[in-house]
Amino acid sequence: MDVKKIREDFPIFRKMINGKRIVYLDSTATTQKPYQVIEKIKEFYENYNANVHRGIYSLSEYSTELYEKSRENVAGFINAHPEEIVFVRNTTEGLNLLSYSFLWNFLKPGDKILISMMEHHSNFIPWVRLKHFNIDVDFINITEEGYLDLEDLKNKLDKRTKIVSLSHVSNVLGTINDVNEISKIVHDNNSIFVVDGAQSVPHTPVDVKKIDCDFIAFSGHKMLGPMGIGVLYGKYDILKEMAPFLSGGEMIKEVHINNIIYEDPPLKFEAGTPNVEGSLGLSAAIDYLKNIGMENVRDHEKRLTDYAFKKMDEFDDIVIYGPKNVEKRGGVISFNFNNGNRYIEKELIKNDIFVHPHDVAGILDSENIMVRSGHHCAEPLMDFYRIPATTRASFYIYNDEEDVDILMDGIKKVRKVMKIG
Amino acid sequence: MDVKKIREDFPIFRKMINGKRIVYLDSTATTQKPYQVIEKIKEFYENYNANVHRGIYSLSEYSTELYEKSRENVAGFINAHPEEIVFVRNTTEGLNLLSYSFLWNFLKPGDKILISMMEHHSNFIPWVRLKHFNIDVDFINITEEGYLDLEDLKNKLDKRTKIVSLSHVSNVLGTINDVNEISKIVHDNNSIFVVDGAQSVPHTPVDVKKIDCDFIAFSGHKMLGPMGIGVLYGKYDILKEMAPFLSGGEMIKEVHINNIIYEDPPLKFEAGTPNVEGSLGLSAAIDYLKNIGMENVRDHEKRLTDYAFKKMDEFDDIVIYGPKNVEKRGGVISFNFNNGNRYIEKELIKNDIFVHPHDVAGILDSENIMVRSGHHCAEPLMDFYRIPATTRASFYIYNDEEDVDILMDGIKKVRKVMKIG
Amino acid sequence: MDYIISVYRKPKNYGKLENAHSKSESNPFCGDRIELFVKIENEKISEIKFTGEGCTISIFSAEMLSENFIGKNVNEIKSLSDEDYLKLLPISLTPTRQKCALLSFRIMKNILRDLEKN
Amino acid sequence: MDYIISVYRKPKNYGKLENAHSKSESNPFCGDRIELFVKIENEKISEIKFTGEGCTISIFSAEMLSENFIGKNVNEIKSLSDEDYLKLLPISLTPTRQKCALLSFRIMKNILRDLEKN
Ligand SMILES: Cc1ncc(COP(=O)(O)O)c(C=O)c1O
Ligand SMILES: Cc1ncc(COP(=O)(O)O)c(C=O)c1O
Ligand code: FES
Ligand code: FES
Repeated sequence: MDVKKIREDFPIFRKMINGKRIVYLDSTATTQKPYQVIEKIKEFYENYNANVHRGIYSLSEYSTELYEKSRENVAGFINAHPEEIVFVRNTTEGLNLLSYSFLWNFLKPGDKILISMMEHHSNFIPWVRLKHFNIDVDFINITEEGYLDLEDLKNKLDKRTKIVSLSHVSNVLGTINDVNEISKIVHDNNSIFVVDGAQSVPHTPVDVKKIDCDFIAFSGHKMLGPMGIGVLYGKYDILKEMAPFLSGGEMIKEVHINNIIYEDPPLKFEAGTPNVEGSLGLSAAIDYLKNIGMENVRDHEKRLTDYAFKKMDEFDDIVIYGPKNVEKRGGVISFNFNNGNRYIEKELIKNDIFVHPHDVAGILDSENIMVRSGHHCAEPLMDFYRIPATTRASFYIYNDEEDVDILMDGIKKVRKVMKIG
Repeated sequence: MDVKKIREDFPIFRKMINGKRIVYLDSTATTQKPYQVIEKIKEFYENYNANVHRGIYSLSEYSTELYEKSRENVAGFINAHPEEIVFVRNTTEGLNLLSYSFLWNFLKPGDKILISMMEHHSNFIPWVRLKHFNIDVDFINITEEGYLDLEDLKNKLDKRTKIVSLSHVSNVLGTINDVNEISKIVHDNNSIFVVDGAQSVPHTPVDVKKIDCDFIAFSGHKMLGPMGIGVLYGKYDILKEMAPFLSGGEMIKEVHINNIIYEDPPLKFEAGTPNVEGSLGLSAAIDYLKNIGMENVRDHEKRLTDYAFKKMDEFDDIVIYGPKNVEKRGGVISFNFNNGNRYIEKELIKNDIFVHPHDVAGILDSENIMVRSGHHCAEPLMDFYRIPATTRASFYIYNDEEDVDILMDGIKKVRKVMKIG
Repeated sequence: MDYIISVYRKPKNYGKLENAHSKSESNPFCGDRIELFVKIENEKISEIKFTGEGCTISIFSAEMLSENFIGKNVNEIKSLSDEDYLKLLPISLTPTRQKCALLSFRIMKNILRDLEKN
Repeated sequence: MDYIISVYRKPKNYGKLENAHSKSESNPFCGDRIELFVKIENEKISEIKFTGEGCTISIFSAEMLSENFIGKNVNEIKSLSDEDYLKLLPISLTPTRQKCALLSFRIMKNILRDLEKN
């Protein structure tokens, strides 16, 4: 993989701040965009913009065709059928769609939902909120190293368990959960298996048939696509039975005062004017990724993670969260300066061991190194490790060993400025 | 207003199909985009793209600033406070947000909601669906000419009526509802007044303080902005009391297993990665409109409508729906060929009077004239007039008298091809 | 075009049939509805009529269908794909208008499918 | 920067006060929490201490606040705006880090506001 050449496709990397290039290590939050995606958006608005569906004139017909072609492209990318692809705004909306729709005609008081301690808030709050309707939510434990505890999953699965919703790849720990195995366990219990694919679909080949998950949600902006577009995949037979979520224009066959007939999936779930621009941008992003090959993306990130791990070994007071085994984790590295301890003592400022992640990020930023610091929308996980926050560096196709080296220099600077070690 | 010059700002109008320019008369469905909006999107992705909120590095700080500046711009445009501006995908999502949030902690079985016969499906289905929870929905009548029947509103308002939700401007009839007056009536009854502003905010000055509405929803793509961004304005004191709708990242202060503390409005209602691109595009669109002046936009459309009315008078078998008085209607003209009758007899093909709107649109399209045909997501209104559909031409700042003239020639062609009149 | 309009204004097979297989379906795109009446003798279509409302294309297509299919073998019709059917029509259509044209063909197919099931 | 870090590592006024007005608040941006203890005599600040956890900026700011405000008149502090306060600090900050710096100032203001109410 020729990262230098890939970087040339991304206009933002031409930018210099204080004479230095940007080292962008926050793709877990959102990715940068290649010109192929940016130009596709421009091209659409300059040539084909029109509202889709039910328009008889040529622009509208073409716009509809582009929108549905994007859907096909997305479907192919994860080995689904186009009718199983619902366009949403982002992963968060996809998961909320499920929680609301299930509440409408599937969940009953006393039913149980299982999630885990490593979930992003977006796969946490929508389910926990259902407690308001007397639906139980339980949390699958994780091990100290950051693996999902499969025994705990098995113990907590019971007759009441209607849904199990888990992240494929953790956005903090990098852990790759064994969704193929989990899918079998969950289905043996006749529960529905929802996958939060926000951190997997962009980074590794995902085949919904192989996983045999019932749903998977992901965000366009985390895979080179524009903001404002995301995807919810669902098995057609289940989508068909589900209650609509948002309602309004486009998602109906007929509307009368006393009778509303909804469209079939996926339109049933796409109320109002859709984001055609977003779908096209996402489709262009998928083309870009397919061109590289998702196996190569995964290999590249594995290699970089391995390289970074070796470099970081140098500093024995740094603790890295999540699996040590690069086969079982993605290119997300959360760490703290804390004498190598995962758990952090209170009264932090009383020692010269800990550095607040926001200070780490602030100092790295002064070197144009962009990492994220904070709870990464995974506060329950922070609670588990009894930490206020971590610093997180994450990799994508435009990062290379040089970026890791620059990060290491940045970390040295942090140590110097903060006078630790 | 110099329409020729305005048109130069819109790249799509440079396009020629069969050597002819596009006459775009479907801005009610979605508007075209000036280069100022398109370039803003490009500029963002090429220079500032990053996830907002909680990012410490400069790109993220800047992206957050841009996002919040957009919010301020939107707020100023309708005379609201920035904290009262919730970014959503479109009008449809804004109205669904309300119906779901109210269901969560405000509406009780037996409560009543009032909407009208002229509502778009997006301001119809989300409310009607609440019948499932034993919430009543009643429909305010309209007059034959297409005005809202205010006496009927007063009669139907009662103690049980918690919400009245009405369109400001009808997307079929063009009717401008007297929201200032309605607001008083509704508030005298202590009900909440929701305005569907999808067709007003883009076309006429809107001041939420003057209207004194509790909520107004509108879509960016209908006012020169990109797809995938819309706005829900709400009075802060009410927003503050409301239950969140979507939940997940960004909309919380704290999340623990047994305790979730939500953000204050507007963030409370913006779960997941927001569409920063969309907010910027919308803000650029607002700048464009402010530069023209919303009073001028309104005057221009009034003049065009008046001009079109006079021209269409020529054909006495054409019936136009909605108010005749251009002071009381927007630039949306729905019509049918039907001997001047609003109501249409069945067995249409048995006469040479009626032309199916889809045929009208199809023939006009062959002349590059883009109008919409169908039920315009207002089937209950079609039922009211006992018609299957209408043809609809709608105006915006890039349309002029020449467009109307071309439309008239197109209509002549329709008559010739279809051998009517 | 003139031809299409004249067919549309005076479709020969517009009307109902007694004691025929019939089915009514609507085009989800626009809500227009057509009802098809089909008589079959010895696996051959002996008569077709239709009623309903729709645009020029849908009525034209229904008329063409009835004119073309009378006398045809049931299996022959079953083996036709949407594309095959569209090729029978003397016009080229955008995707949306194809739906108009395919409305009567879909009803025809569904009538034959129902018969097979029983 | 060195100065900030050295203040951060050994803030002089870190600690608690008995019989003082106190308040604890967190920075919504990060969840970091600081508790401020303030003693007032004759409308003048006589003592300030603080505890809690936070980033360099927040602790540095809390220390600066306590050093600067002791001896000041209550009304003088009340009249300071956020911008005024930020100017007192010997660093320039991005909007997010301004929130860190303003945490202790906000708590101070809220303590004074509460006193006014009672
Ligand atoms: C009056 C009215 N309300 C609501 C909508 C729905 O807007 P959107 O599809 O952008 O959600 C429309 C759009 O056609 C409209 O005209
Ligand atoms: C694992 C995981 N799930 C869900 C989300 C939410 O994604 P979005 O903000 O695009 O909805 C994220 C994004 O950070 C994530 O990493
Ligand atoms: S528009 Fe209804 S069938 Fe053609
Ligand atoms: S990062 Fe928490 S106060 Fe600065």
